[in-house]
Amino acid sequence: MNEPDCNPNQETFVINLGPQHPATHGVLRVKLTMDGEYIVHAEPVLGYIHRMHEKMGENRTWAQFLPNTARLDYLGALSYNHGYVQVVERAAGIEVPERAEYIRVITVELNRIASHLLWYGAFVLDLGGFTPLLYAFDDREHVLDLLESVTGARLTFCYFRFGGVYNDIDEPFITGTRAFIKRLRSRLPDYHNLVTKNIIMIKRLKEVGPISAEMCRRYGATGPVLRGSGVCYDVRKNEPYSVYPELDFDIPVYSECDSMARYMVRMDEIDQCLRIIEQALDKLPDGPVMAEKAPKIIKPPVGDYYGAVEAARGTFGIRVVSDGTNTPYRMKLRSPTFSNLSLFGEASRGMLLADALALMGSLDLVIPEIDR
Amino acid sequence: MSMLCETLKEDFLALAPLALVDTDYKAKGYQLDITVAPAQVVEAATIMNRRGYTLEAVTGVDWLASAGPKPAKKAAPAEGEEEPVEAPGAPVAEQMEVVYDYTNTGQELCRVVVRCRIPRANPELPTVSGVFSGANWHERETHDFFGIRFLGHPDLSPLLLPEDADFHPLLKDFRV
Amino acid sequence: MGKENLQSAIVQFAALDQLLALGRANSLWPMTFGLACCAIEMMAAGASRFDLARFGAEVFRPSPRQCDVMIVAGTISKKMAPAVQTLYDQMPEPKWVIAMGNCAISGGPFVFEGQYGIVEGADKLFPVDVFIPGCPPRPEALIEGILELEEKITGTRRWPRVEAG
Amino acid sequence: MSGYFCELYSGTKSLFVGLGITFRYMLKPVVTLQYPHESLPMSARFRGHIELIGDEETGAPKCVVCGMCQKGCPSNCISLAGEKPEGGKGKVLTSYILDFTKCSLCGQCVESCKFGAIRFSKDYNLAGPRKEAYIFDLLKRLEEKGR
Repeated sequence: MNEPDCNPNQETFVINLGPQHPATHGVLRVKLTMDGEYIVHAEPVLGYIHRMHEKMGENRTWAQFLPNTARLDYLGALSYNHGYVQVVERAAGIEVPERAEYIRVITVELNRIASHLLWYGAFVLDLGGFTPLLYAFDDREHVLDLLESVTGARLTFCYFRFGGVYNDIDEPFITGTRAFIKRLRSRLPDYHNLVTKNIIMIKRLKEVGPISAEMCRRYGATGPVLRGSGVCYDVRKNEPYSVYPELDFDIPVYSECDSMARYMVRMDEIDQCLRIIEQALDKLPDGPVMAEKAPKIIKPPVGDYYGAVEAARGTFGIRVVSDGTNTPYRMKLRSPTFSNLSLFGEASRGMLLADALALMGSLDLVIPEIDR
Repeated sequence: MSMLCETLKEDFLALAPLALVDTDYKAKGYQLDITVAPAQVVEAATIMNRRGYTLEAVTGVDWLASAGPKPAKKAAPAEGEEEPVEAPGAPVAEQMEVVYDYTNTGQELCRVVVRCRIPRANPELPTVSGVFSGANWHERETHDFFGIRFLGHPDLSPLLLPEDADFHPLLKDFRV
Repeated sequence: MGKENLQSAIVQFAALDQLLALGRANSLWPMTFGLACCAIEMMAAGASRFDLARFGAEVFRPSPRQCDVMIVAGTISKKMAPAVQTLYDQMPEPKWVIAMGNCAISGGPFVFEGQYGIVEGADKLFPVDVFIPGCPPRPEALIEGILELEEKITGTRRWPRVEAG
Repeated sequence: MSGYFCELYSGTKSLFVGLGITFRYMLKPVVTLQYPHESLPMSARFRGHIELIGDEETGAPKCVVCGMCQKGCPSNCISLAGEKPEGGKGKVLTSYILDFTKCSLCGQCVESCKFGAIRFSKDYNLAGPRKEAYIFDLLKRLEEKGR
């Protein structure tokens, strides 16, 4: 192993965390230079699940790339579906019927809840608590049941289409979703009593892993990480897309900058998601779910297009370059956790190893999305 | 066009970029499209940093002369041109393009694209990782995929590809 | 794989072997080893609704030294392949491998002409005992895979079969 | 000092509150599905691997060998062949092979089929010792089902 470049008078050693480690949520590897229990230098090593999405984007037709978007961030697959269909619709000039947009919002928000619930369970598991995971997965299964009844899949949804959605939602889905909203509202206080107010949790998260707003800006961090640093930035509000402007919801912001703030942002977001879904169900208009004029074969005009959506972990940006043929010329996927993780090296400097894992958990990493 | 974009435009006109185009946000997804020379990349980033923007992504596009789109007309430099121009500075010879996506996390929306063309045979340009720390990984990734060398970058070893990778898979003429 | 990996004893205790196999089959300790999407379904299989503990397979161990079965849940990239291989080598005998999901079986949807980054199937690296197709497979399919492995170890199936449809 | 005792009190309280929740859930009905003994009904839209739909009267596949599913598939899972019988109209399907191990269940094939000849099956719990078993000969499956 290479000699770490740090003070030669200090006795440091190198620890290899990952790529197979339960706390890295997948196959992330971090090379840690340690001074005792303290981190001198942390260097994430990526690429252990690089799946060539961008290369595949150049090899497949516009429609054939759709299933790939579900496999980037598999916890919030529908947001990625949404980002991709949205930028292609922008490029090809396809109008989406209103009902389809409402269905998109409902399903995306349900997916966001599922994602946050899983994160909640896994995060507490990282910190040593096993029980909350079981509660979170119990609720998550209900979301997945609902989503499966419309999309046919549990995880890697491929539901949106250019110009609408694949299937209309039905009455059982609507009543089921309403029942779920009621159920989760009654369960959320339990979540808070079990974890948020727990003394061990507070001790491990309060004032741990501070990330300033300025650091977020330098690294391009978005999502709950940025909102936990006191910056009210959410693509759904700042760059309104779909039917979000017609819905009334708040963006939870905490300015403590610590892991607890990021935890609270996500927990409050679950609440806001429920609000969004409730309103969207109330306002759901009748009509078609697929644009009538949507062309069968997509050939966007020459040029490059950018689109961004708020995924569960931050801004998912996608840049497509079209050369006028039925395959993209270039497809750049800007994943939120790639930028969020890039600040880990700086943020974890001088931290205790155990605290750094709490920080890493609070970044909510999904590795295949970082490596793409 | 928001106030924020207007002030930014003034800043950039002082820099004298190769092209500066107001784009239709609805059609393209961004408001300003700026093409700069390789030597101006760092200065562009400094302006963005001063104005409180954040760097969303850095990426490359490989423009093989044969595979690229039909050359659009050469964008006229500066002077607030209004009509949207397709693919500004479209390829003439084999080129690489480096694209920087900037955005503002404040209340006003302004997405800016800064591009820079470099010859494909010798793809080199200065790094902006000194200005935006987040550019470090993005540039490493771009080097992985396209072999573009960012001069002054602290560490250009492969990020996503295996440590000993010596190929650049997103080049259009890449074959296994 | 499996029984034939054990060194044959000078004196054969058939009944004892069977007992041992039964014990092994009902306490399969998988390795905590999630690669990609399928790992989430693996977690779901271990959580409240599906509860792998009912089959003695809930003890997900982070160390390969304590595991019997490796569930390859996700795409193996070429960069990851040496690590996966090492983990497999570090597991004590007898050991079994379950390839969960299409990526682990054959590279799945990530196989295309000119692909440069993934290993096309876990069986290119080491022998695989049970294949579970799907993208990702449902948790029931993973349970089915564990039961299939139990059947392979003991030679009989203790649990009823479920007809899909 | 008082801060210390305050913390001790609130900390102990939080632990008991947590235990109380666990206790409450202990008395609630079990959420676990006893899988091999009972199973969930698959929703109507559940996506298993695809299968051919046979004509209700003759049992012959509805497929007219247009090849749209093959073209639409992102992962090249489908290979089909047909031949034109002498004197007959249109093509007749002779083989339809699905390599399920490469499928991503995106549904492009079912969507692109204008003749309603394929659908998703409800096979949700496949597992077995051979990977070749998941390269399905759908025509044979259809025949077996018809029998």
